[in-house]
Amino acid sequence: MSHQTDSMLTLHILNKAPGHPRFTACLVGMAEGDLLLLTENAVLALADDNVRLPASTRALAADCKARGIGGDVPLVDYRGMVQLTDRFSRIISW
Amino acid sequence: MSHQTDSMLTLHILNKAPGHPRFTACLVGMAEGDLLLLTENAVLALADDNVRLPASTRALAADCKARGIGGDVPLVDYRGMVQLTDRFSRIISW
Amino acid sequence: MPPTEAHQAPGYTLVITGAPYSSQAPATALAFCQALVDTGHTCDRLFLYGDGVYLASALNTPPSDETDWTAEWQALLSRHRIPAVACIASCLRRGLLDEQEATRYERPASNLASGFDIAGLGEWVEAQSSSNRVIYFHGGA
Amino acid sequence: MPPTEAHQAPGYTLVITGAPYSSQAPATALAFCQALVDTGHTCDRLFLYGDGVYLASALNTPPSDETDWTAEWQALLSRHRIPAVACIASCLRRGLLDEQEATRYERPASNLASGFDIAGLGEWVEAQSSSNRVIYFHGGA
Amino acid sequence: MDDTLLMVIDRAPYGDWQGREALDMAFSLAAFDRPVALLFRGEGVNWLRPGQDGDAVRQKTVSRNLGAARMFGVSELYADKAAMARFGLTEPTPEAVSVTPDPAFYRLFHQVVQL
Amino acid sequence: MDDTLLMVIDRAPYGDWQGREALDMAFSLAAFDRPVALLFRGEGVNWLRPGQDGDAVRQKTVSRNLGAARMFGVSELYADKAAMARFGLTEPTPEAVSVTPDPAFYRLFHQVVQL
Repeated sequence: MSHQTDSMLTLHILNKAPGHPRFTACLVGMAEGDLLLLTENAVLALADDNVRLPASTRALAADCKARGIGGDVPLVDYRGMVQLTDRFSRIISW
Repeated sequence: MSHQTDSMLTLHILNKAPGHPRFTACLVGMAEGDLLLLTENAVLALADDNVRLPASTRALAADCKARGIGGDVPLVDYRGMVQLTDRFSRIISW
Repeated sequence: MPPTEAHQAPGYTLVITGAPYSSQAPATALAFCQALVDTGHTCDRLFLYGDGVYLASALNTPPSDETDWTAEWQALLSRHRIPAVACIASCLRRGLLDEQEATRYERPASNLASGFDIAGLGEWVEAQSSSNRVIYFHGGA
Repeated sequence: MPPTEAHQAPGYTLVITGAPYSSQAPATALAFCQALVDTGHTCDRLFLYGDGVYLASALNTPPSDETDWTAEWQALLSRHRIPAVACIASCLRRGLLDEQEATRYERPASNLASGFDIAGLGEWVEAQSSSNRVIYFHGGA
Repeated sequence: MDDTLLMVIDRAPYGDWQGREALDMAFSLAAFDRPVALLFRGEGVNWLRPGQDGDAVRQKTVSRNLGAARMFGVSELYADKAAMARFGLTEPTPEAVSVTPDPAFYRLFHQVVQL
Repeated sequence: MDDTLLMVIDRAPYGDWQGREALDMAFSLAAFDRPVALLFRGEGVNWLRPGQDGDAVRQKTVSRNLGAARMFGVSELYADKAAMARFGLTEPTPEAVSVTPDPAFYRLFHQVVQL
């Protein structure tokens, strides 16, 4: 794996439940090519009829497993999360 | 002043900002004759174009003053809040 | 506005579930409690639950130009002999210990402010029947 | 999945702003930090801010069948010699004191857990230039 | 309206401790033989989702606590019907009765408490 | 994109301490001569409302702190245009430049931090 970073692209780490105002603010703040990582209560968005997630969404496996959430986005473990933070030099925690 | 209580009517004390999920849940949970008391960040609803408040709304004066909020609902001070909690035997804090 | 006349006892139980400096709950409850006693009402007890137990820390040291909510509550509780109880389960998780719990769990210190006691949820259950009103002051988040 | 190769130092600064038992922030940060070191990365420092400072209380006493996040963090910090700093302004307001601050403010005890130091925001400012990544773990509310 | 206290849980599990601490309150009431009911509303309906495994985030699995609710004397469990549908929890759960949390529902209870 | 860190405040003042503590971070950066900007977004725009009086709730008036921002070296203040309109803050404030917090805006900054 190379260590090239996508200098303008942003990793958005979102841990808020879908009803939280910051959830929407995060989706609105995403640019094309950005990646969304759902953690903690944000993974409930995968089961929420009210939410439309961008194509480039990932979810933290442990948080999905705890909550019994399946869904059809790629899951990452904590090492995978480290890889993502390696790849993106711009990271916003919402 | 009499101490009669409106036994089925409810005083709803709401302290959440208008974007909080519980703000809407409170409005939906109100029956006719119930009274809404806005406290803390909930008084921002008085300045929020997105919010329609019921006619029977009061707001805590100190919280309005702190935030520079005017608005056209009757204000109550903390003694007025005590009076309201006297009058209603059913009280829900949201 | 004339002062509200008092009910006869039983009076009010106030429950605070929001922390100072993370929420306005202890501040709003303080002003409400002051208004209660100013109008001749009785505050039967203060009950701290969840993050509300942080109010009972003897170590809270806000800047000198900010309100010290713990000290303000201690003064009001003492002035009007209001019992204040912090829920033991909430306290243990959040690091609020009296001397007895500190000894029992072999912790290096205790930090419960004077005027507050640690007890179980039974105190809150008791309030359901013994107080005329139970009013909750939650965090805002 | 192969382990992520490590950058050369400088490494990561982790910032926790959510409290244990009110948020998942210390837990997620712990698992992330473990994954960092497992993949050969360096965690330059842990910085606790706002409600995050509650993690550093030596008095947190969760039930024996629940995870003790303070103890878990202490073990990880010690195992990998990671410095951990709690912001002094956040600490004072929230009743987290080391011996020096307890003496200075004439408080009856100190409660800062070993492995954590109290320092100013300068530590966080420093991280902006000395660490390659600064990752925030917030509360959920 | 009887003497029952309704405890409302509207926060999702695992992200914070509010739901657990609300449950502790409900169990305490029940332990003292006071009538108590639980309502899962909004994001709180995710307490009822099957297949939870709290070990994954090093917490206790909350649905297990819930299973014990009746044993502890919590007689009635309710779930917000619209929220259940929103979160894909369409099956009737064995634990909870689906309701609409409107004024008429709240008025069935002597007191309504949420943390 | 320069080296500037954007600190975002999206919580209303007085209800909690998050905005204050975000401001402290911004002032610290400025004290060390690091470039820093502030964005008030969503309910956070209420920080910019005229006529505040924190004494009423026994807190410091936050708008005063804000007035000192430039003096402390916080060079740029931005306000979410749509949120300003939503909360009736239509006048241009002397303190802040109205912007739309979209991806193009965030990309003007080296780092974006919110508490």
